[in-house]
Formats: sequence, structure tokens, C-alpha cells
Amino acid sequence: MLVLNDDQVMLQDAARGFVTDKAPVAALRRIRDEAIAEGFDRDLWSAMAAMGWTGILVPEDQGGLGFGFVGAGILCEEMGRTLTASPFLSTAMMAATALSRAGSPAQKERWLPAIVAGEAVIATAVDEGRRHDPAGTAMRAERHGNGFRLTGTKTYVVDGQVADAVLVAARTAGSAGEHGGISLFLVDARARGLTAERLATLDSRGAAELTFDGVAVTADDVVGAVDDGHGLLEVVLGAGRAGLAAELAGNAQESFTRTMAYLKERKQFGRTIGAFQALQHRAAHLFCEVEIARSAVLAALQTLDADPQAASLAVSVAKAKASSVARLAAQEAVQMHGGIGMTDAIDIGLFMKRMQVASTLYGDADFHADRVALARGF
Amino acid sequence: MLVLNDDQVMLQDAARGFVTDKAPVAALRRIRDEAIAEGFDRDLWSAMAAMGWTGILVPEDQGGLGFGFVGAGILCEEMGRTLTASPFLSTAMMAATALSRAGSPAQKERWLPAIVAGEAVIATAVDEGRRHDPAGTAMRAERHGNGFRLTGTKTYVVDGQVADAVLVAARTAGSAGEHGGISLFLVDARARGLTAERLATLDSRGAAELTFDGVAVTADDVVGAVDDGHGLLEVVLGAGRAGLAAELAGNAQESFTRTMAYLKERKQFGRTIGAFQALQHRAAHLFCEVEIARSAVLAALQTLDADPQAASLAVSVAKAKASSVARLAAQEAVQMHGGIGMTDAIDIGLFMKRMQVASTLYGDADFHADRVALARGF
Amino acid sequence: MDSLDAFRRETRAWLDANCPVEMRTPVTGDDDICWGGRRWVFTSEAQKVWLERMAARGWTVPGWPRDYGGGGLSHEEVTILKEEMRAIGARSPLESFGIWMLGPALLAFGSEAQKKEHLPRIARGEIRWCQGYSEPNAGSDLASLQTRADDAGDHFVVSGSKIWTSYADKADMIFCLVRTDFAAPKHLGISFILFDMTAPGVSTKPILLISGKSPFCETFFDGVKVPKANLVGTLNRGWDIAKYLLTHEREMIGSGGGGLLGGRSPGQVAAAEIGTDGQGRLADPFLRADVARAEVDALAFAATMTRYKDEAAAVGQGVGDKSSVLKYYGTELNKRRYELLMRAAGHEGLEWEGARSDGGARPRGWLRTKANSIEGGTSEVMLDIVAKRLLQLPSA
Amino acid sequence: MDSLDAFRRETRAWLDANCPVEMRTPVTGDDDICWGGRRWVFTSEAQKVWLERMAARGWTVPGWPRDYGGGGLSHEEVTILKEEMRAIGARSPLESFGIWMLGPALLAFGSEAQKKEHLPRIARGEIRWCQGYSEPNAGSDLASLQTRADDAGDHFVVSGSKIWTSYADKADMIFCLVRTDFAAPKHLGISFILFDMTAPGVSTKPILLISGKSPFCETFFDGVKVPKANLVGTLNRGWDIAKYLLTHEREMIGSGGGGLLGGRSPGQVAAAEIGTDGQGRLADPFLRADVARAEVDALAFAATMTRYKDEAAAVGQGVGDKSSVLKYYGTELNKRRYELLMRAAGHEGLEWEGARSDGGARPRGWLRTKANSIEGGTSEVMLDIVAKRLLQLPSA
Repeated sequence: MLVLNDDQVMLQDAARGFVTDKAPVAALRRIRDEAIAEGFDRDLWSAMAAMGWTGILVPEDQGGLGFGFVGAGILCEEMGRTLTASPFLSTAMMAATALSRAGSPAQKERWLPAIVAGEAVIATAVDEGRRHDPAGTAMRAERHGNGFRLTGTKTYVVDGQVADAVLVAARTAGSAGEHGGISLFLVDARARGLTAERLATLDSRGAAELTFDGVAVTADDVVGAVDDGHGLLEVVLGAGRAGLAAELAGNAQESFTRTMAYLKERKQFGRTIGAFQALQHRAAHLFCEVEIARSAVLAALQTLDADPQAASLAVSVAKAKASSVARLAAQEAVQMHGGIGMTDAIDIGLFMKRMQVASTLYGDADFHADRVALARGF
Repeated sequence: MLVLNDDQVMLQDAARGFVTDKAPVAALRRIRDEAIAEGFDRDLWSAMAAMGWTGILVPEDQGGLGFGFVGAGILCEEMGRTLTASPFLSTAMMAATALSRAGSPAQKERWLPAIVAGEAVIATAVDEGRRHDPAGTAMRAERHGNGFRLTGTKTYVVDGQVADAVLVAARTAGSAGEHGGISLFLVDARARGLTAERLATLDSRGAAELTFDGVAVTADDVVGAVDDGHGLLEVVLGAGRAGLAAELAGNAQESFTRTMAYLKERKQFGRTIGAFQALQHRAAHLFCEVEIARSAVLAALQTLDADPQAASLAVSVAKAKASSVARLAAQEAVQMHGGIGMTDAIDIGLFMKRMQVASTLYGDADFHADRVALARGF
Repeated sequence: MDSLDAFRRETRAWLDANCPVEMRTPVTGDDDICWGGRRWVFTSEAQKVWLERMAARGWTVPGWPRDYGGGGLSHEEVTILKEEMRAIGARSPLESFGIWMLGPALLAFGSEAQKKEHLPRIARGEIRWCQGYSEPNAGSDLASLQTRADDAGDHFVVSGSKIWTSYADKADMIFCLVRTDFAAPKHLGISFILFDMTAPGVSTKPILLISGKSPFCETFFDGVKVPKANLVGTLNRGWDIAKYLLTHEREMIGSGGGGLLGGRSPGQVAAAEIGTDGQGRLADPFLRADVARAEVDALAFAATMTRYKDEAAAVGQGVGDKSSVLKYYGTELNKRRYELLMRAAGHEGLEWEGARSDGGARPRGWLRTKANSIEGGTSEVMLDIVAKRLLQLPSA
Repeated sequence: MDSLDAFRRETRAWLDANCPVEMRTPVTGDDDICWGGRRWVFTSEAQKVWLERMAARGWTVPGWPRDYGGGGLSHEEVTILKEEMRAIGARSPLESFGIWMLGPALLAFGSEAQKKEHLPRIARGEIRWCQGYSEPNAGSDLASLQTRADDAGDHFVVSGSKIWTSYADKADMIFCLVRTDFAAPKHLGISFILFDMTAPGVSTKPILLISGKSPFCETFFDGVKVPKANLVGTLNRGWDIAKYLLTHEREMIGSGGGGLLGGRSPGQVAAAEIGTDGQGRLADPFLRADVARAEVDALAFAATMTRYKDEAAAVGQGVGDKSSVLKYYGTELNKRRYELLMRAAGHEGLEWEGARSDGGARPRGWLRTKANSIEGGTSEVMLDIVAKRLLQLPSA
């Protein structure tokens, strides 16, 4: 059934209440205006942990809620509505997925309780250039004694400026472009030779460029199997992509809702502008697109819950569609607001800025449309 | 100056009067309903010859008008407005360009007066598959004594079902995909081994698939230089593409004009439907697109007159843009006409059918956008 | 769940035993569809047998009550039946406007006598119905219709004309919107009546479409006598039935667009026709960009149809005004699909007749889709409904 | 033609001798533009020298009459001057709303005294003007403006506020639309006046845009005294001047969009940044399909600007209502251009500050373009004008 069940509806209601109350858009403005380098509010993150959100993907026997991807996506969607800044995606979705599914007992013990408690932030470092390209991983992990030395640079690492540990993809074999030969390592952020340069970003949340200069790791730091990390990486990225798709659906819905409110309020030429049929038809078309994006997102989350390794197509459909629709929603929101829409006085511009970041991360609409085509035989 | 000069305006006025009077859309319906296999009316073609149209690109010293490509394009545009069926494009534009520029004295003497007199139809045979691809010419012209033997099949040859002679591209060297090694031959349509299968087409004008089974030609039948025909072929195709672009601009303008008339006449919900703002904005957008296509077409025609070998970019811009805009105009025409628009009772469907043929021939919008990108460095 | 599993097993066994092998091959054209009716000529013995066997179980209309010729199956059982039929490639035994449109209307608004009279004959394929809605001067503005039914004691006298009547020339009976009160506001003087197409005064004329097909007719009524017993629902309140059916029709057309997309997508067709490169990518990069995006939209739209139906089923209602979303998006997607197929076809898409182009199937299909966003309510009307009813935007 | 050839030779020689080498490098940002005005601080000696030399010949406004500080050049001569400046990469010596907007308005509607007073000072860059048009409650519906100018004998008293006043905080004077008759229909009670931004009662407040820039201000008038001599044209007929200037502005903005596209196109930028394959094709097929189509549209649009200007010149008129076509299409193209540039940039387009992203130039430029289809008349207003005036479609 492609609908939320009762538990999921309750979670959604609770989440909407929480973000409306604790993390309205004004909270993001504060992070921006006060130039908070971490890119989020630690107290808010603790409050999320208290709600159990940090453990939503951590199995119950490991101290989490085990609520699954539909639940996690519901939270992302609600956070998308208020532009809530937090390490939820990096830590509670991607790192929790990696560790709970492929972490060693020691890794689980060390990190999962800390994630659930809201005490650890773990970033995932994949890309090395301007485009998302996991198979293009070129960073070397050279064998050195019983361990490896990591050397290379990772661009646009979400929460990399504040992470306690970094899940990093590096090449133990093969060369850029090949799926085989990639391994994942969990590296302490304080490791010698690892430096983070904070990037000031469009969405005020920041990110980091991480430079690994011969960072020493041991075999115990490998997550999953050596040389065979691509499949796990895809599952972790699947979690990230689905989370971003859900966030983008929330972003699109909220900028659409605000635009509809404006259309019903603003008067020009002696009429409420929402009565102009040209705007009505554009609004109606956009509504249809938003509806369709929402369906794709829910289908992807359900498919991830059923089998993350078989969810690649559904996740790419969702990320491609949500990215395109959120873009259209932001464009129409600015244009239909007119003059005020191009100013910082209202929040529409903030939705557009975050849309750009979320639609670009872990593959833009083109990247995922290409994957959809390949999966469908062309 | 990107405007018509006085002579060109006079030609346009005369052409509009001629096609309105002698070749309204009803004339095409007659060709269709009476299943006239030639695809055009011989009397109309004679009348065009009497007007001098057949010789519009033939130099004055060879009995033509020497009016140039802008003039020829004006005629195509006006014929596009009434869906006039004639061999103008194949014969008066493409073959006349080939022969007047690269024909031997004997070829000129044999064919140019016949073209001007409206007594010869000459088709150009290029493509061999479902896509336009001149460089992909694979048909072999094997040397045989002092001449060649042509073997292969040419698809969708415009006026091939009625031609007196065929200008055919074949390979005397190299292989499919290479620009070098293509030669052009002028072959008598009655040559032994040449058979034409008539294709019933969407636009009721027909075309032919030509099969060459060891057709013998001599060195005297070569047009231009052996092995080096690609440049000439591009000029001939440039004439055809610009003619089609001009026709498509006429097609788009006419279906737009008819749609605007319908919007001002048809009433629904107690109002003239042209008063609905959603339709107004779509009509206004379409008007802008039509205006822009017209500019591109005129620029291409002027560039061809200045230097046909340097006109490739301008011609591709015009063909790409006119193809896309005529498609949008046809789609909007059917939709805005509503129920009646989907019937054969009015002419809008005929404009759509011819649009599909003209936009596909000698490269669709994709083909030409690719060329534009390459010419602009990407 | 046990009883559903049992139902599935029984259904599978019955279908296996009773569906003729000829009825397990794909439908390739209109000729393979069984429409039924007094004048129906079965195209094969298998088509006849298959209809009779399915009708005997009520499975031509599996969700209708058994009393009216239906199968009396639950929503879940109907789904299972469809799944099992799809699993063996079984064709639908019967299609008709009676099944799609009139049946649901009679179930909701008809008298007991009307249900008993008409529904079983629809279920058995004995009577073929057509739908008299649009008029030449009432296209999108359906409620302004002018066909009149004047009170003549025990019967009405119907005069006027309808347009876009699907298969009127092949139908036995018509369900028809007529004006019974010219003084009332336009929505309040309309009635919903049934009558025989063989009645004196009825004539039809096919409409030639740009695709070369004639699925629609103009239909003329010149003093046609209709017994008053053939009025469905309340006099002058036929608009309620019309609205109910319009919503139902939109949902169906929207889903139909998806159904058409249920076969091969434009990208898959193009890959088969043009080929792929060494990595499996369609060997035409510009076309590939567009078919890939169309595939994303088609898959997301398919998820939306599922979601809407699941949401409606969860609360036991129809899709309602959201049918406009499906109608709009589904038909626009289908037009886009054929535009892409035409691009893939190139020169081959320009042939209009002849065996190798299958009678010009590609361009005729392309032109036929242009009507999708007009018939059953234009895209513009759908967007108006979304704007006004779902988004509550103000009237001009 | 001989005299034009001579003019070209002389112009080339003069430019070569007089344009400082520093003024022959490309403008890379706002800081490189000379806006003039009482408070202007030249960014270099070369900028000052170049303005003085050009102003001395009247070539800051080459087409204006010599009597008012212009160059008195013909249309053809102005074109030659621009071509020769472009040939050596010479920067414009002066940009201003005085040159673009007020000058043409005064030439068409001003008194001789007003022309003598204001035009030479615009030409020499001595006075910087701003434009007081839009108001908070009169955006697209400009004619409903409420800023009042009350008659107080020899002067008006102006009260109200304006919004979207470009560079109001840097301007010396303002040309302003005010309501002088509240009883008349809204288009017939508007007047066009000039006043000093240093007058008591004038204040400004910059508006922060989503791009992080503040090119616009809110501007407040609290009992500002304006001498009646500063009324341009006829009292209560200011809307004629406004319409004239709006058309002029649209043509300019539309062409400006093209001008911005005159540099490297998105496809060329992407090829430089991402690279091409062995055959010269951009190494990202999906992006390439879209930048290729944008290139087609940009080149066809450039041809349209040329055609419209040539057509207008041929009959000695302005582009008129067709300026709406240019404004609409040009600004939509420019938005599309930046969307493509953002796609090409990927992660690098997400950086908002710092040296390596040139202070976030790409995303800030992208966000700035979102205002293009709003400022100077929204795309919706442009489409309304095309529909009503060029297509003669009926009013609702």
C-alpha cells in the first residue's frame, strides 16, 4: 500500500509539531546571520536525539527505534519544510545505515550508541570533483603494514567541518571509473594528516573539503569488505539520496504552500492575483508535479525498507523527480511573489538556495535520469 | 540589414497572392483524396515556371532569375502557409544549386533550361536509414572501366517517385562516417537497374525508396569532384534545409494565425475563449517563438546568399529553431481548437502532418542543435 | 488472508482450464477487442467461448453484485483476478461503455428495475452502449447543452444533436444528457435518460480524425420518443450523475494513459530500434536525455496512480477531484511518449500506409494521442478544476 | 558612404590616441563601471581622463544633439563609434539612468529650459539620477501608484514612498511619477517630476536581495518641496511619459539580456570547465543537449534583436510594443543561461564566499537573474501586452 500507516502518520504529526516549534526558518536565519560555523544548533540536535530521531534507522537491539526508511524520510520531509539544519542526513541516515548494516561489532559498539545519543556526527566523504561520481573515486588507500595510508582530497563533504569521524571511500585496487576496488574506512576526524577546510555555502549550512595526507588507518577501520565497498557505498548513498529527495519534496511543498497563500492575499490591477487564470494554470501544473514527486519519494522509501540493494531504480526516480520539481517550485515561487520574492525579506530565497544544494548533492536530476535509463535498458 | 528589401517585399506579395489563388490548402486535399501518385499538380508546377520561380536560383546568364536564397526562402515560406505541394525544394532549390554551382557545361546545358521551364524534376538521394546522416553514406560506387557502378538503397527520397534524374551521393572511397570519399552523380531516372518504390506519406506528397542495382554511370555523370563531394553536398543540403526552415516558418505562422482567429471567434462558458488569460499567455509565448524562428530563417537565407560554404551554423540554427517552433505551433493549434482540432474537418491536422515531414527531413531539431553546439565549440 | 490465498489458487486453476489459448496472446489492435452488442460478430470461436465462460461467472464485471450479473467479488478479490489474468496474458473478455460508465452510474443512481433490466445485459455483452454528452456548442462547457427532452405525457420527445459520441454507429443504446428545463440555471435543468439507437429519429455520422480513424460520431435526434421509465435518477438533476461519471471517466482515462505506458516505454522502443552503445546507453544522446526524463516522469506517475488508489481505498472512497490530476498528467505524458517515438522513428515515422509501416501505425498513433488531452475534458478544464477545487484559488 | 568611411577612420585614430590602455580591458564587475555623480570617486586616473575626453566630444551620449552636450552623430555614425570602441575593447566611459532613461524622456517631453539644465550635466557625468516608479502596493499595476504631489502654490509637496529604486542611495536626483489628481481615472492623474535627493524629507533604505546584493532601495518622501518648474510635460499627463519610458526600458533590458549572452555561452563555459570528448562534444551528454538548445535559442534571439532594430530603423521608429517580446524572451533566456551554468558548476556552484569561488560569483549571478523577469515589468505583464496589443486578443 503506497500510503503511510498509522504509526507513520503519528510520527509525521509529531515531527511537524517539533520543527514548527523548535526549528522554524528563523532558526536557519540565525545560523546564517550569526555565522555559526558548525552549520547547525547543538541544542536542537540534542532535542532531536531526545525524540529518538537520531536512532530512527538504528535497530532496536542496538538502542535505536528501528523505524525504517519511510520514517526517516518523513523526518527529512518535515525538516525540508522549515529548512531545519542538522546532521540528520549524514549521521542518522547515512552513517547509521553503514554501521548498522556493515559495521564490525567494535565499530557498532563505539559509534551507534553515540549516534543515538546525539553525541557523534559522522560525515561521508565520496566525491573528489565538481560532479557526484562514486565510481570515479580515485583517492588511494595504499597498503602499509597491517593497515593503509589514505592520500587525496574529498570535495563538498556534508558536515565534514564538524564531524567526529569520517566514512571515506578510497581505492584499494582498480582505477577511477571501476566499481571494484573501492573500500570504505571510518576515520577519526582528529587523525594525523587529516585537515578540513570549511566551505561557506549557499544554504548557510557549510560543508568541508577534506585533505588526507597519508592518514594511517588499520584493518579494523575498514567498514565492510576490502576492495568490495561499492555495493555498501551505494546503499549508504541510497539512504542519502532518498533522504534528500524527501527533503526536496518538503521544500517544494512548503514553497508551493507559501506561494498559494500569497496568490490568495496579494492584489494587483484591482484583483487578487490568484484569480488570474495564467497563474492558476501554472499553479495547478506545479501542484500535479509536486504530487507526483511525493509519490516517487514514498515509493523509494518503501522500496529501501523492503530491500536497500534493490532500491537503486526507485531511489533514482525519486531523487531525479524531487530535484526537478523542487527547482520548478522555487522558480515559480520567486516569480509569483514578484518583487518581494527576489528579496531576503521573505524566506522564499532561502528555500531556493537549499533546493540548489540538496538537488546537487549525491547526484543531480541528470545523474539520476541517466541511472534510470540504464536500469530500464537504454 | 535583417529586413527584406523592396524587390523581396514585392516577390513576397506576388507569391502570397499566387498560392492563395492557385494553391490553397484545398489543392493538397485534392492530391490526397484523389491519391495523385506524383504528389503534386503538373499544371500548378507549370504556372510556377511561368512566374519564374523554377529559375529563382539559376543565374540570369543561364536563363534564371538569379534572385538568390532570400527570394527562394520567401517562396518556401508562402508555400508553407498553404501547404503547396510542388517539386520546388528538390528541383528549383537543391538541384539548381548543385548544377548551377558545380555542374559541367554539358550538365548545365542539359538540365538548367529544363528546370527553368518546369520540364524536369530532379531529386536528391542522400539518406540510407531512418536518420539523416550525410557523412554516413555507405552506398558504393565501384569503378568499372571509365565509369562507376552504383549499388545500394536510398530511403525517403523527396520527389524520387516522379524525378527525371536523381542526384545521388555514393562512396568512391573511404567508409561510412568519413567526410572524404563521397562523390555526387546525376543519374537518369530511367537508367537500367534503378527502381523506385513509392512511399505513401503522412503529408500526402509521397516520396520514394530508390534501389540501385549496379546502375552504370560514366565520369561525365559526376557532379563536382570525385571523392570530394561532401562540401558540395553540404551546400546542396544547406539549400534544402534553409528552404524547409522557411517553409516551417510559414507553416507555423499560418497555424498560429488560424488559431488566433479561432480564439477570437469560439465561445465557451459564455466568453470568447481568447479572453482566457491562460490561453492568452500561451498564445503570446508562441508568438514570441514564431518571431524568433522567423529571424533565424531570414539570417540563414542572407548568410547563404553571402557565402553558402560559410552558412552552416546559421542554417542549422534556422532549421533547428523553425522545426521546434512549428511543432509547438501545431501542438498548440490542435489543443486550442479543441474537439474540432482533432478532426479532418479543418486543416490544422494537415499543417501538423506536413510539419512532421518538413521538420524531420535533412536533419531534425536534434541533428541541427548538435551541429550548432559543435560549431560553437562544445 | 487464507481465504484470499484460496481464492487465488482457485482462480488460477479456473483460468488455466477455461481461458482459450488464442485469448492469451497480446491485443495488437482494435480488432482484437470484444465490444459485444446485438450486432457483434465474434472474430473467433475462442473470443465467443471466452466471453460466455467469463460472463457465466460474472467475471466480465467481477466487482458488481451477483444479482445484476456481476461476480460479487471484493476489492481484494478483483485485484487478484486481474493479477492472475495478467500472469497468463489473458485478454479482457469484454470492454464497453456499459461496463465503464453506465454500470457504475446505474449502481449509484438507477432504480431497482433499471438495474435489473440493464446491468445483466451489459455483463453478458448483449447490449452495446454509447454516451451522449458533448454538443457542437457545448464542448468544454458541457452544462450549456441544448438537446431538449420535452414532456409528452408518458414519454419525452428528444430533439437535438450530440458530438464526439464514441462508436455511436455501432451502439445499441445510448445514455444521454438532455435539457428538461430551459428556465432553470444551466446545471439545474438537465436530465439523464436512456434510449434505443434504433428508435425512429436517431441517426449518426462518423467523424474523421486527423489520424484517419473514426471512433467518434455526430449523433442527431429528431423527435425521438423516450418512455419516462427511462429517466435515471431525479428529473432535472441529471448533472449530479454527469459529474459523477465525468470524475469516473477522468480517473479511467488518466489510468489508461498509464496503461498505455505499461507496455514498452519510448526509451525501450528507441533502444530496440536504434541500438545502444557499449555501456547500454541509447545511441542517440539528445534523444536519450529526453526519453530518460520521460521515463522518470512515467515511473513517478505510475506511483501516483497507485498512491491515489491506495489512499482512496484506505478511506473507502473514489479518487474524487484528484482524478483531474491523473487525467491531465496521464494524457500529457502519453502525448509526450508519442512525440518521442516519432523522433526515434525518423524517416520511418513518415510512412502512412503499407505493410512495412504496419499501415502507418506510428504516425497514426501519434496523431491519435493529440486528442487525449481534449476528449473527456480538456487539459485546460482539468487545470481549472485543480486550481479551483484542490487549490481553492479564487474565481476571476 | 565616403563620409562614413572618413568618419570611421577619424574615429579609429581618435580612439587609438585617446582611450587609455587601462580602459581597454574587460569590465569584470560593478566596480569597473563609471556611474558619475556629485559623490563619484573615480577608481583610477584613467577612468577620469577617459570620461573627460569622451564627454568633451559629446561621445558619452553620441546621438544627442550638440546643444545639450551630445555628439550630434547620426544613427550610422553612432553604430560606427560603437563598432570601433568594441574593436579595441574600449569600455563605456559612463553609464547612468540619466543617459538611458531621463535623457530620452526630456528630449521627447521636456521644455527647452529643462533640456539645457539637465542634459549637459548628464552627458558630463555630473549628476547621477535614479528612477522613482514602483510602489509597495503598485508593482506590476504601476498606474495605481499613490505617492502624492499636492499643489502648494509655486511648488508641490511630495509624500509617499517608492520601492525598487535602483541605486537611490547613490543618486543625486530622481525622476519620479506622482499622483496629482486623486479624483481622475488612475492613468489620468499622474505627473512626472524631478527633484533633488538631498532635499529635506527624502530618505532611502537599501533592499537586500537573495543574491546578497542591494542594487535597489526603498525611498521615502515626507513633505518634500518640489518647484513647479520641475514638472516635465503636462500636469496629470505623466503616464504618457511613463509609457514611453517603460517601452524604452523593456527594449533595453531585453537587449541587455542578449548583451549578457554576448559573452561566452553556457555551452562554451561548460566546455571550458568540464572538457570535451575526442570529437569536440561537451563531455556531459545530458547537459550538452540542453546547452545546445539554449545556444540555438540565443542565436535566434540575437537575430531577432537585430531584425527588430533594423525594421524600426527602416521606418524611423522605435521597436514599440515589440519591446515586450524582447524583454520577455531575453530575460527568460538569461535565467535559463544561469540555470545551465549552475548545472555545469555542480559542487563548485554551491560555494557562497571565498576567493576560489570569486565570492560565490556563480550562485550570486544565478540568484540575481531571478529578478530579471520581474524588474522593469514582469514576464506576465509582458505576455499580457503581447496578447492584448500585438495579438489583439479580447479582454476578460
